[in-house]
Amino acid sequence: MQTNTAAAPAVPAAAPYLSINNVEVIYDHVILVLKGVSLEVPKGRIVALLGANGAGKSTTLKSISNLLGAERGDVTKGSIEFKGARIDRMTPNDLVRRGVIQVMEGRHCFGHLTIEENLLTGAYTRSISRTELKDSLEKVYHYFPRLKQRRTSQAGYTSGGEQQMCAIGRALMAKPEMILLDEPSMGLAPQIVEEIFEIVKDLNAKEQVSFLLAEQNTMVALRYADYGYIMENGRIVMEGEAKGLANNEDVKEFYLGLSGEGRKSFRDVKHYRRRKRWLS
Amino acid sequence: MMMNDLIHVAPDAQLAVAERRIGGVVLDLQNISLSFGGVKALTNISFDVREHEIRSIIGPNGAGKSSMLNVINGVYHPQEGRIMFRGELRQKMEPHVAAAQGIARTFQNIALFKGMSVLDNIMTGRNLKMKCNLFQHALYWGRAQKEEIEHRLKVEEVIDFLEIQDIRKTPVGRLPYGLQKRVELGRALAAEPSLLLLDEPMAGMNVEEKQDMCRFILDVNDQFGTTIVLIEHDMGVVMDISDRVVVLDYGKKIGDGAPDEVKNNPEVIAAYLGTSH
Amino acid sequence: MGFFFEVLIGGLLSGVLYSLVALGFVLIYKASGVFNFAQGAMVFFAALTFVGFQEVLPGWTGLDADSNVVFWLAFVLALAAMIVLGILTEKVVLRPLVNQPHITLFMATIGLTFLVEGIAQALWGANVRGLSLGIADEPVEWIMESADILVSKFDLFAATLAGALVASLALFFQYTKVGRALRAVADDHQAALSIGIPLQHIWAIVWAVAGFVALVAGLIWGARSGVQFALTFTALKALPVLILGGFTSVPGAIVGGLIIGASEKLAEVYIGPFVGGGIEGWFPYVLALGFLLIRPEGLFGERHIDRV
Amino acid sequence: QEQFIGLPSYRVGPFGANGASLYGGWIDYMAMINARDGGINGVKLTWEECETEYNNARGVECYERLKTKGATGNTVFQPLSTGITYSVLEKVAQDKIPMVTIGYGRTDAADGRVFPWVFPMISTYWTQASAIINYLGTKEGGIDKLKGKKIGLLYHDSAYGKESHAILDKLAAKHGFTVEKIAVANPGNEQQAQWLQIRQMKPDYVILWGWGVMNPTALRTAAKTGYSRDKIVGVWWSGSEEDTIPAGDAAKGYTAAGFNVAGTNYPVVQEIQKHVYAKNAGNMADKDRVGSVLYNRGVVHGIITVEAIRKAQEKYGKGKPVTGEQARWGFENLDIDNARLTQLGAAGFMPDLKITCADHEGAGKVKFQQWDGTKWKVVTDWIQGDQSVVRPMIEESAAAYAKEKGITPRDCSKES
Amino acid sequence: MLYREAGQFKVSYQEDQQIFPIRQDRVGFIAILGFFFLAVPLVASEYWLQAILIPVLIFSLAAIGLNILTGYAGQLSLGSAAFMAVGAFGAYNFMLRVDGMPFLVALAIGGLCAAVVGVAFGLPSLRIKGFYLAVATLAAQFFIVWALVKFPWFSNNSSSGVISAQQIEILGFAFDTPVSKYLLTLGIVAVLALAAKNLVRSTTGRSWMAVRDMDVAAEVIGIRPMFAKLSAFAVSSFYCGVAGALYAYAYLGTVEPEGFNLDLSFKILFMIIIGGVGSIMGSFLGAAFIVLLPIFLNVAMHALFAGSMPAGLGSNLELIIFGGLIIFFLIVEPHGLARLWQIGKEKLRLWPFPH
Ligand SMILES: Nc1ncnc2c1ncn2[C@@H]1O[C@H](COP(=O)(O)OP(=O)(O)OP(=O)(O)O)[C@@H](O)[C@H]1O
Ligand SMILES: Nc1ncnc2c1ncn2[C@@H]1O[C@H](COP(=O)(O)OP(=O)(O)OP(=O)(O)O)[C@@H](O)[C@H]1O
Ligand SMILES: [Mg+2]
Ligand SMILES: [Mg+2]
Repeated sequence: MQTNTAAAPAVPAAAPYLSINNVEVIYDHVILVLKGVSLEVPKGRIVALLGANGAGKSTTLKSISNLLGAERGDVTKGSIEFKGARIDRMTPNDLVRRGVIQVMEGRHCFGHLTIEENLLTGAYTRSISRTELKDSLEKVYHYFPRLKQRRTSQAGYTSGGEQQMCAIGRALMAKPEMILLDEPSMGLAPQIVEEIFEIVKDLNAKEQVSFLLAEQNTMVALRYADYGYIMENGRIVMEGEAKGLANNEDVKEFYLGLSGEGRKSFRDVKHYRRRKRWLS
Repeated sequence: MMMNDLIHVAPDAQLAVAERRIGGVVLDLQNISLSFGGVKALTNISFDVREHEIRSIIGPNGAGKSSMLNVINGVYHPQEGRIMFRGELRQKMEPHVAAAQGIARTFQNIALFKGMSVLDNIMTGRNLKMKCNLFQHALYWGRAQKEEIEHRLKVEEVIDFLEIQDIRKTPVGRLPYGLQKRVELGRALAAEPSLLLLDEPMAGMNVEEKQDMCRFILDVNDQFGTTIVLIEHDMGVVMDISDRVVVLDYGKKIGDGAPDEVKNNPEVIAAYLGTSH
Repeated sequence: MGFFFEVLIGGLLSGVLYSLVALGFVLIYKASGVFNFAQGAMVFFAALTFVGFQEVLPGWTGLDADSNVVFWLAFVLALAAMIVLGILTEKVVLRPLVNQPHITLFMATIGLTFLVEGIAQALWGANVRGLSLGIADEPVEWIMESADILVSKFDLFAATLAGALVASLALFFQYTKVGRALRAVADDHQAALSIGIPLQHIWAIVWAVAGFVALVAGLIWGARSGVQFALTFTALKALPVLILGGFTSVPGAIVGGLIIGASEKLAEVYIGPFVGGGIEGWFPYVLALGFLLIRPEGLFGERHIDRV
Repeated sequence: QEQFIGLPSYRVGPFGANGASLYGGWIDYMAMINARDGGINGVKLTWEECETEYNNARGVECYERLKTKGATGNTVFQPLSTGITYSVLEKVAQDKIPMVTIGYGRTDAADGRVFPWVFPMISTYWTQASAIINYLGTKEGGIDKLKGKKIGLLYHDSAYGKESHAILDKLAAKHGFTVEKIAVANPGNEQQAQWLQIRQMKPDYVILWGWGVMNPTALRTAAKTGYSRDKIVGVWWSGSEEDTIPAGDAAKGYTAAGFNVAGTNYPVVQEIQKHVYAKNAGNMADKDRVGSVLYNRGVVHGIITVEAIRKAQEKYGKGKPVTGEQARWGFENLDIDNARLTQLGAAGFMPDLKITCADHEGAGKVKFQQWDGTKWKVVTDWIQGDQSVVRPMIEESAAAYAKEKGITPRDCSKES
Repeated sequence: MLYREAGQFKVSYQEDQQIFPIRQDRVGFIAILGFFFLAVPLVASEYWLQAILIPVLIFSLAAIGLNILTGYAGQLSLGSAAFMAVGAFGAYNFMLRVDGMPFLVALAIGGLCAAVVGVAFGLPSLRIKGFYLAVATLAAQFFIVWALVKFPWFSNNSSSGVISAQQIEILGFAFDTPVSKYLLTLGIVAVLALAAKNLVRSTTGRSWMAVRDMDVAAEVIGIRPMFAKLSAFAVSSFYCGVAGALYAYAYLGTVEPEGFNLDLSFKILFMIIIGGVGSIMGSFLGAAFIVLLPIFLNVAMHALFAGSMPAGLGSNLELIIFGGLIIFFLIVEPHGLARLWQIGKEKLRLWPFPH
C-alpha cells in the first residue's frame, strides 16, 4: 500500500479548471457565511479544503454544485468557473452532465431504495447501455466490496459507514470529472478511510478525476492532496502545497495535533489552552 | 452508588472529587444476539462495563456497534441474551425507562431537536427530573417557575462546563456540526446520568475539536464518576482515553481488553486497524 | 345470499373507481413526497376542460357534436391542458419550494386547489354538465339472468381501465430508470439534486402523468354524476384508500380501493340500519384507521425508517 | 332615489352552479324593473353581491357588511342557505332587517307571531313533504289509496335532509303508509349501497330529498339498479336542470316538486329577455339557462322582493326608499293574488301568495314537473300541502322556541 | 437602531425566562393589549366587532389549539373543526341540562369534553405518523359531525340538529352587545393564549417539541411519547373546544353540526401554516390573514370592477388570487408570517447595517 502522494502526475499549472472568485454566500437573507472566498482546482489535482467546524467548507462546495438554493442560501457576489465557463447559475443537473458532482456531507442516501438502486440512480445523467451500466456497477462494487454484500438492503437500514460508501459509490456512477467530496472520512473506520483515499488517488491517477475535498481529518487529507486551502470563519486564511502546509508550525499544532516533539496524547491536552485564530 | 451532582460541588471543589476508582460491574451483557430479518447485527456477544470506567467499542463499519448501544438503552430488543444492569436482570423495556434508570446517550447521526434552541435542547435533558404538571406549567407561576429556574441553574452549569455560553439561544439547526455534537453531549449530561453512551462523539471534528471533546469526556468521567461507553473510529482517541476496549466485527466479538492488548491483537489488526496504524 | 354478493360486487367495482383517484395521489407522493391535496381539483379541472372543449369544438370546427372526432379531439386537448398544468405547477409552485418541509408543500397544494378550481370555473363557467362515454350504465344481462346479480357494464369498463392503468404504472415505477429516480426524489430532494437528477423534469413528468390519471378519473366520475364542482370531493373517497393501501404503493391503491369499496357498502347495508345510516362518510376512515393500527404504513406502504 | 338590496350570493364552491342561476334570475328581474319601469315608483333598485361561498361565517360577515349600505340600509336579507339563515336569525330582529327564506331555512319561522322578522315564504319543507304525499295520493287515485304502501325516503344525511322525518312520520300515521328512511352521506356521489337496499325493499315510491351532486347520482344509480324513475319524486332542491342534465338519460321520467316552474314562455321572463338581454345587459354568463328552474326561482325572489317594497311604499310614501322595518311591513302584508300575478306576467309561474301576521308562509302549494330528457314539463296544477297537519306542527315548534328564548308571541289581532 | 437588546442585561435567570425578555417587545405587547382592550371597543364599528374581530379572535384560539398539536407536538390533524363542534355542543348541553350553570364553567366543560374526545382520537398517534395520521384524524372529523347530526339528543331534539346558544350571562351581567361579546372573547382568548405561551416554554412544551423533532431521541432521553402526544391532543382539543363554544355563543348564536365541517378544519390549518407553524403569535396573524383576505378581495373586487365584469368571474378571481397568494407567501417565507416578523426584527436589530 502506497501512501506517498508526491508522484501526482505533473500537470502544468495550467489554465484554471475550476475556479472560484471572491464568492459571498448569505443564508436566509441575513446570515453571511462566506465572506469572499477564492480558490482554484487545477485539472487532475486533488485539492483539500481544511478548516474548523462551521468555517464554511460545506457551503463553499454547495455554492459550486449549486445546491444552496434548496437551503435558502444565495451566492450574492463573485463568480464560479469550470473549464472556462461560468457555472454559477447552472442547475445541478447541468453540472453533473458537465462532470461536476458533489458527495454531500452526512451521507444522504435514498433510505427506501436498496443499495443497488441507490447506485443505479447515480447513473441517471448518463445515457448508457445496460452492459455499460453493469460494468460501472461492478467497478463500484470492486472498490467497495461491502456494498456488494448489502446490495439488496434498503439503504436506510445500513450502518453509517455503509451509507457513506454508498454515497461515494453513487457519485462515481455518474462518471464525473470533478468530484466535490464533503467529509468523506466522517464516521468511517480507519481502514476504510485509508481505502477511500486510495480510491480517490486511484481515480485521480487513472481516470484524471479532479477532487476538491473538504476534510476535518487533516492528517490524511494533506497526505493525499496536492494543494490545500485553510478556511476560518468564511475566509481562506492560508494556502499552499500540501507538503508545505503539513510542515507549517501552526497547521501542525492546530490541525494535526502535533506539537514540538510529536503527537500528544489526548489525555494530556490541557483544557485551558486558548485557540489561536488567524484574522477575524 | 455515587450520584454525581453538578450543583453542590463548587468549581474548585470539583477537582477534589477527581479520583477515578474503577468499581464493580454495572452492566453485564451475556450472549446477546440481535438480527433484523435476515441481517445478523449481533451474534452471541458478551462483555461487561465497570463502574467509572471508559469502555470503548470499536470495529469496522456495520459491525454492530450502534446496535449494541441501542440494545443497552432499550431501543432494540435482542432476540437472545441477558442484560444485567446494576445487578438486576433487565426485562424488555422502553428507552424512557432506561433513561429513568440513569442511562443517557448521544447519537451517531446527530439527534438534536432541530426546532429548539440550545438551551431548550439541554433543558429537555432534565425532563425526567421535573415534577410540575401541565396546569402548573400553564400558569407558570409559583412552583412551576421556581422549578424552571432551579433546573435552569443546573443547565447553565452544563453550558459553562461545555463552554457554549455564547450560543445558548441559537437554534441548534444553525450550528456547525461540531457544536451540535457538543450540545448533544450537554443534553445527555443534563440528565445527570450514571451511565453515558456516546456514539462517535468526535466524528467530523478536527484534531483540536477532538481534543476539546476528549477533555470533556475525561472531565465528566473524572469529576462525576460517570461510567462511559464510547464508540469511536479515531484510534488515537480510543487508545488514549479508554480503560478497556471491545472489538466487534460483523456482529461478532473479536477482541476485548486494555488498549494495548487490543492494539496488538492480530485479528483486530486484520479486521479493523489495518497496517498503517 | 344473492343480495350479499350484489352488494359485495357493487362495492368492489366502486372501489376500483376510488383507486383511480387514489392513484393520482400515489404518483405524486411517491415521486416527490408531496401530499397533493389538489388532486380532487385536478379531476374536476380535467373533466370540465374535456366537456368544455366538447361544447366549443363543434362551433370551431363545424364537426358534429356527437362525433368520435370531437370526443378524441377534446380528450387530446384536455390532456394537453393537464400537461401544461403539470408543468406550470412545477415551475411556479414546486421549484421554489424544493427541500421545504412536507407540510409546507402540502399547504402549497391547497393553495393550488383554490387556484385550479378558480381557473377551471372562470374558463368554463360554473354550469353543471352531463358527460357521456357511450357506455350505458346498466346491468350486464347474462349475469343478471343467470345469477340475478347486478353488475353494471359501465363499472366493469371503468374497473378494467383502472386496472390496466395501475398495472402499467406499477411496472413503470419498479423497473424503469425514471421510475427509480422518482422514488429517489421522494426520499431526499437535495441528494437527488446532488447526483444530477433534474427535479424539474421529473416533477413535470409526474404531474403530467397525474394529470392524465386525473383526466381518466374525471371522465369516469363525470360520466357517473355529471361534471360539477362535487368532482373535487372524489378526493375524500380516495384518502382512506390511500392510507389503507399505503401512500407509496401503486398496487396498494388498487387493493385498498377494493377493500374500502366492498366494506363500506357492506357496512352501510348491514350495519347502517342499526345506527341510522349514512355511515359511508366516516366508516372507510375508521376502517383504514383500524388497519393502520396493525400496519402503520398501510398495507403496502414503505416502512418509515427511523434509526438512531 | 335608490333602494339598496344586499345579495349574499355564492358563485363558487359546490353550489356555485345553483347560485349562478338563482342570483342571475333575481338580478335580471331587478334590472328589468329598473330598465322598464325606472325602478319602483321611481326608486331605482341597487344591489351589491357579497360572496359567501355558502359558508356560514362568511355569510355573517356579508350580513354585517351589507346591513348599513345604501341610503336606508339593507332592505332585506335573503341568504339562500339554511346555515346562514340560522346564523343571523337573531341578528335580523335586533337590526330590524327582514329575512326572507323562500323554500328553505327555518320551517317553524312560518309562525310570524314568534318570528316577526323571518319569512319562509311560499312553502316550507313540511308543506312540501305533505304536498308530495298528496301528489302521490292523486297518482294512486286518492289519498286513501296510499294505505299499506311503502314509500322510500332517500335523504341527504344532514340537518336539511332530516327536516323531512317528523312530518312524513305524522303523515304516514295519518294515511297508513310506511316510510323507509335511507340516509346518504354527504356529498352523496356514491349510492350503490342505498339503491341496492331500495332494490331489496321494493318501495312503491321514492322521495328524493337530495342536494347537489347527490341528485344526479341518485338518478343514475336508480337506473343502474333498475328502479323506475317514474316512481321517484324529488323535492324542489332536487328538481332543477342542474340535477337532471348530469344524469343524462337516467333522469327521463323523473318528477320533482317546485314552487315555480321552468320555461321561458312566461311574460315575465320574456320581459326580461326584451328589456335586459336584448340590450346585452343580462347577468347570466350562459344565456341558455335563462328560464331554467333555478333561474326562474331567482325571478320569483325578485318579484317577491319588489312587490314587498312596492307594498311598503304604498303605506310609507310612494317614490321614497323604505327602511328595513318598513319593508318588513311590506312583506307581512304582501298579497299577490292571481290577478296581480297576471299583471306581473307570472300567472302559473308561481303560486298566488298572501302573507299575514301569523302566517309567514303564504301559499303552501307546489307544482310537479317531469323531466322529459331535455326539459321540465309541468304535470300538475298547484297542489296544496295539508295545513291541518303542518300548521299545528309549526306552531308547536315555534312555541317551544319562544319558550326557550323567552319570547312572548305577538298578538296578531292587535296588528294593523 | 431602535430595536435592540444591547444594554439590557439580565441579572437573574428569572428575568431571562420572562415571556418577553426584550424590553421593546414587552412594551409593544402591553401597548397591543391596551389597544385591543381599551381603544378598539371605543372606536370599532359594530361590523368590525361582529364580523371581523370576534371571529378572528375565536379562530386564533382554534389555531393556537391546532398549533399546539401540529406546530409544537408535530401531529398533523385535520379534525380541529370537529373538536370545535364537540366544545360547542358540550357547552350547550351543560348549559341546557344543568340549572344555573355558570357560563364560564360551561365553556370550560365544553373544552374538557373536546379534550376527552381528542384524546380518544389521538390514541392512534402512538403508532401512526405524518400524513397517515392526518388522514386518520379525518375519521374524527366525519364521525363526530355525523354523530351530532344523527343523535338528536345532542341538539335537544331540534328537528334539524341546529342548536341555538343561550344568552351569555356572567354574575348577572348579560353579554348581549357586540362590544361586551368582543371584550369577553378577547379576555378569554388573551388568558388562554398566555397559558399556551407558558405551556410551550415549559417542560410540557419542550417535551412536545422533542417528540415532534425526533421522537426516538426524545424517548431515549426519557420523554414518554405517549404522554407527550396525548397531552398535546388533550390541550389542543381543549382549545379548539373552547373556541367552538365561543363560536356558538359569542359569534354565531346558532350553529349546526355541518357548520363544523372539513372546510373549517382546513381553514384552521391554513391559519397556522400561513401564520407560522409552532408560533403562538403566528396563530393570531394567520387567523387574521385567512379571515381578512377573502373579505378584502371581495371588497376590492367590487370597488375595482363593480358591474364591469361577469358576476361569476369576480368570485372565481377571488378564489384564484386567494390560492395564488397562499402559494406566494409560502414561497416568500415557508415558515409563515411569524417568521417574516422575526426576520424583520432581526433586520431591524442590525439596521442600518445589512448583515
Ligand atoms: N441552512 C443554513 N442556514 C443558516 N446558516 C447556515 C446554514 N447552513 C450553514 N449555516 C452556517 O454557515 C456556517 C458554515 O457552515 P458549513 O456547513 O459550510 O461549515 P463547514 O465548514 O462545512 O463545517 P463542518 O465541518 O461542521 O461541516 C456555519 O456557521 C453554519 O452555522
Ligand atoms: N433497524 C435496523 N433494521 C435493519 N438492519 C439494521 C437495523 N439497524 C442496524 N441494522 C444493520 O445491522 C448492522 C449493524 O449496524 P450498526 O449501525 O450497529 O453498525 P455500526 O457498527 O454502528 O457501524 P458504523 O460504524 O458504520 O456506524 C448493519 O449491517 C445494519 O445494516
Ligand atoms: Mg461541512
Ligand atoms: Mg454506528
